[in-house]
Amino acid sequence: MYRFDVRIGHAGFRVGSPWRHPIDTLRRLYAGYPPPEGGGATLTARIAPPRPLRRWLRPQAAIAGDHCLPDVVPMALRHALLALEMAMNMQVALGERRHLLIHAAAVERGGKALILPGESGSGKSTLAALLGEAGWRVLADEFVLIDLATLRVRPFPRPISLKNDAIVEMQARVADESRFGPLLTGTPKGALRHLRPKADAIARMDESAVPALILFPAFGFPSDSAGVSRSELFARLTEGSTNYIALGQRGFETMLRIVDTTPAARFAYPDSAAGLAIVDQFCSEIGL
Amino acid sequence: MKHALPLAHALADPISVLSLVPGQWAELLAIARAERLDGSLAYRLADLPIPEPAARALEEARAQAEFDRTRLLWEVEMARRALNAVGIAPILLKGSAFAFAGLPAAVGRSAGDLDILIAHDRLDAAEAALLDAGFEWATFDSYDQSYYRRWMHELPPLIHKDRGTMIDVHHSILPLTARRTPDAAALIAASIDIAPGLSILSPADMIVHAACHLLADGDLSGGLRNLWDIDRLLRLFAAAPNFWRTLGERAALHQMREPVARALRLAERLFATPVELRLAGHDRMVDSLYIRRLLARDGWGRPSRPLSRLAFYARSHWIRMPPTMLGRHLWTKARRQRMSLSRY
Amino acid sequence: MPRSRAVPPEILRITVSTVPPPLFTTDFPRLCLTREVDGLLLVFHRPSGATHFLENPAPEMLDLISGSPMTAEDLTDALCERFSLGADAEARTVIAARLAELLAVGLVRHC
Amino acid sequence: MREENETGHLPSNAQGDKGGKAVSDDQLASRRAMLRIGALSGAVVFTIRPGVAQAAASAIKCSVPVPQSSQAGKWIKNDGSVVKAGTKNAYAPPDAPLSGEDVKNSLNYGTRYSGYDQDETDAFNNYIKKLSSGKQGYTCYASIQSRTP
Repeated sequence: MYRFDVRIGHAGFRVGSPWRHPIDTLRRLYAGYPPPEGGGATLTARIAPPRPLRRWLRPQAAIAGDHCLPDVVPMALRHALLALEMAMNMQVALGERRHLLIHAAAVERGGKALILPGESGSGKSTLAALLGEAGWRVLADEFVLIDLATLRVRPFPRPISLKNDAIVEMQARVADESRFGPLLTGTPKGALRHLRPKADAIARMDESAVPALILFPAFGFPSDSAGVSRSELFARLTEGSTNYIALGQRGFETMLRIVDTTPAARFAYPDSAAGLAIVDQFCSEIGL
Repeated sequence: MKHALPLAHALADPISVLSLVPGQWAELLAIARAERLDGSLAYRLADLPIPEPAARALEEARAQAEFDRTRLLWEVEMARRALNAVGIAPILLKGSAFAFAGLPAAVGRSAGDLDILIAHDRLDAAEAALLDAGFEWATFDSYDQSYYRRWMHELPPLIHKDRGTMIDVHHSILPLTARRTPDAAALIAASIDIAPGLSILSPADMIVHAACHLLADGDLSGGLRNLWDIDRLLRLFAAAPNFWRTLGERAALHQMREPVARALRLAERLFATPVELRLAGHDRMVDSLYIRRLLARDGWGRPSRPLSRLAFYARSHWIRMPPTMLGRHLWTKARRQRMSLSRY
Repeated sequence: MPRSRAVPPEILRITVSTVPPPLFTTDFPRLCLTREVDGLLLVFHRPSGATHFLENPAPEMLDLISGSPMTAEDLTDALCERFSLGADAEARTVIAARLAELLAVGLVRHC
Repeated sequence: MREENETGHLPSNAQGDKGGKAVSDDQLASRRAMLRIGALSGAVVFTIRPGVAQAAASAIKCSVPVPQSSQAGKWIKNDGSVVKAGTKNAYAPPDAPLSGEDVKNSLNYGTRYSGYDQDETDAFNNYIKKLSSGKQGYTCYASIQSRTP
């Protein structure tokens, strides 16, 4: 078993693979991340051949670890990096019980967090990546963690997974080639490439932020925006949360406080420049 | 860690974790999670000075166990409402019985499905009531359906269409094809009312059922957790007068003397459970094979010892079916697997 | 079987009508956390751990039977009276359907 | 979306008017509507179920009014344009805003809106596809379309 230990925010991972290459790739992608606190990881994420033969012959990587879902389709070994990332995601999505998870990206400025929820294709990752190069600190890509006690956003700055057109766009904006992972083509999500957040986002991964604004992006449409009602906000945030139900009453109370205290809106945007402009406009309106 | 012995030690003797080095916590947690004993472990270690990251992981395991408990008790309540309406008072089995009765085996126990036992002649009524209450068949395969109905000790599993939870309705505690035939009517007759419209098995029968579940019905996967249940139950029940004598009588009645004896010996060896030696009998050479299989889990949480696993898998079929029937069953399963593969 | 054939239909009807209609009761609001949001009632139900949005008239129905258990018929009457509406057959059908929804999620139960 | 759709819901402690005040048929009808008596379709309990697509909760999601609230009384022609009531090949608009979830299913899978036939559904969808920025329901439509089905 090849192994790489890493800390991302509050989570200490032990990542394992029977193949060497995926671990080497992962280690390069996570260059600059600290090791787990006190030297001890508490979450195991790994990949494994679905059958012994698949280690060598048309090799495939199945997602495994402490927490996993049954019947996840294994991937071709050339997509092992994606499989490892998904295995790490799975540990958080299914195991996290100290923070409320919101399916969203988030960025921070001046101690205040802008939360961008959305399903894949909404453009949330791309926007977070763009904002991360434009004076904001990337807090999270896939999972925004809300501390149940303080209601603050706990950074979980994983590399952002860029898809399809967003890859070229970010390559043009990020000069440091070493921040990119390898280009993966033909994945279930199309072309995919990871972008490590700026060093500052990693160095400050223990600095939490106050949720200040929630914006639901919709990419690929002429610019517009509209309010989001409290009931819809509650429904959408819980719908995308993998641990809301498991947190029981604490989850309900935390979600209610977020919904009560955080302004929310949705907006449509045709391209990155327009998206950034709308975000700026919203932020200046609420003094963010 | 090459096997799950450190987990067994941690459960039986929590102080043993104080000698772990930081890097070993990930291994212990991975093994515990894979064996679905992380919640139980978390409660056992609750008061110990443990490194901060591991302590937080255990806190999360306790939160998860608390959620599991709520969900399971709610399933009990919804099943009670559905079945009481048609005059059936279900007998809770395994985790739901432990949780509802507040038995020590419930502490931190991760909840799976709801298992209940009802009289064979009320099966149709129970099935209709549960379907009416929103449960649906988990399997539509006609071979599975007819196989269950003809040979198994339970209805095909039902899943609730909204809650996504599963209920297993038993009318006995071993398949009808198995070598041993526990007395289902006696289980029901000796059951104890615990709340209006709900019962649990008597203490001795509960141990017989746990031994049955561990040794007479399946390939020992999840066996460590089943054995831990037995340890927790015995430590409580053993204090009652005449418990061991009653256990011996009930084990004999249900043709389960040998599995109960083995379960006692295995619990004693792994968890130092206090057991009555006369009932447990002398150690057998073959016990070591069971121990080996129960601990077949490496520090990455992976199943290990493939040969031991295979042997117990083969045994599980052997003890559940006569040979000609086993052949027919495996043949149908294999053919079906090939058919589904050819679709891709 | 021969016995049931011997029973005249009138008697059967009487037998049926003497079975008391079921009474409904609820944990609400005792075991619930509630909050009004945009005219809907958001309910966290502790025993099930489930969160529900309730639309009218579900909160009013729960409110009425939380006082004392009621039959579907009495509940319809009480609800319609509260809103000065006639309790007609349609109202009974709709309230019965709403009760079924509340029974399905466990907020209401037979007692 | 509730805020676009302010058909005042009664607070849960609302009392009906006691006393002998005369109540008009319209008021009675609207009260019946508020209580959803006379509307057997749909549900009054929406249970939060994370992680699964849930059409049931559509009532609390965004919605698309057809046509704009400023165009009350107008009909929708089969090509989606908003026309005078009674125009040939045009249909009366839906009574209530269409839920985002229903719109998504109709656009992606061709399902019909409950209570409307295929021609009406097509006309409403053509109207929705023509929505441009600044129109009511537009961002809802955009958020639906930008999500991969």
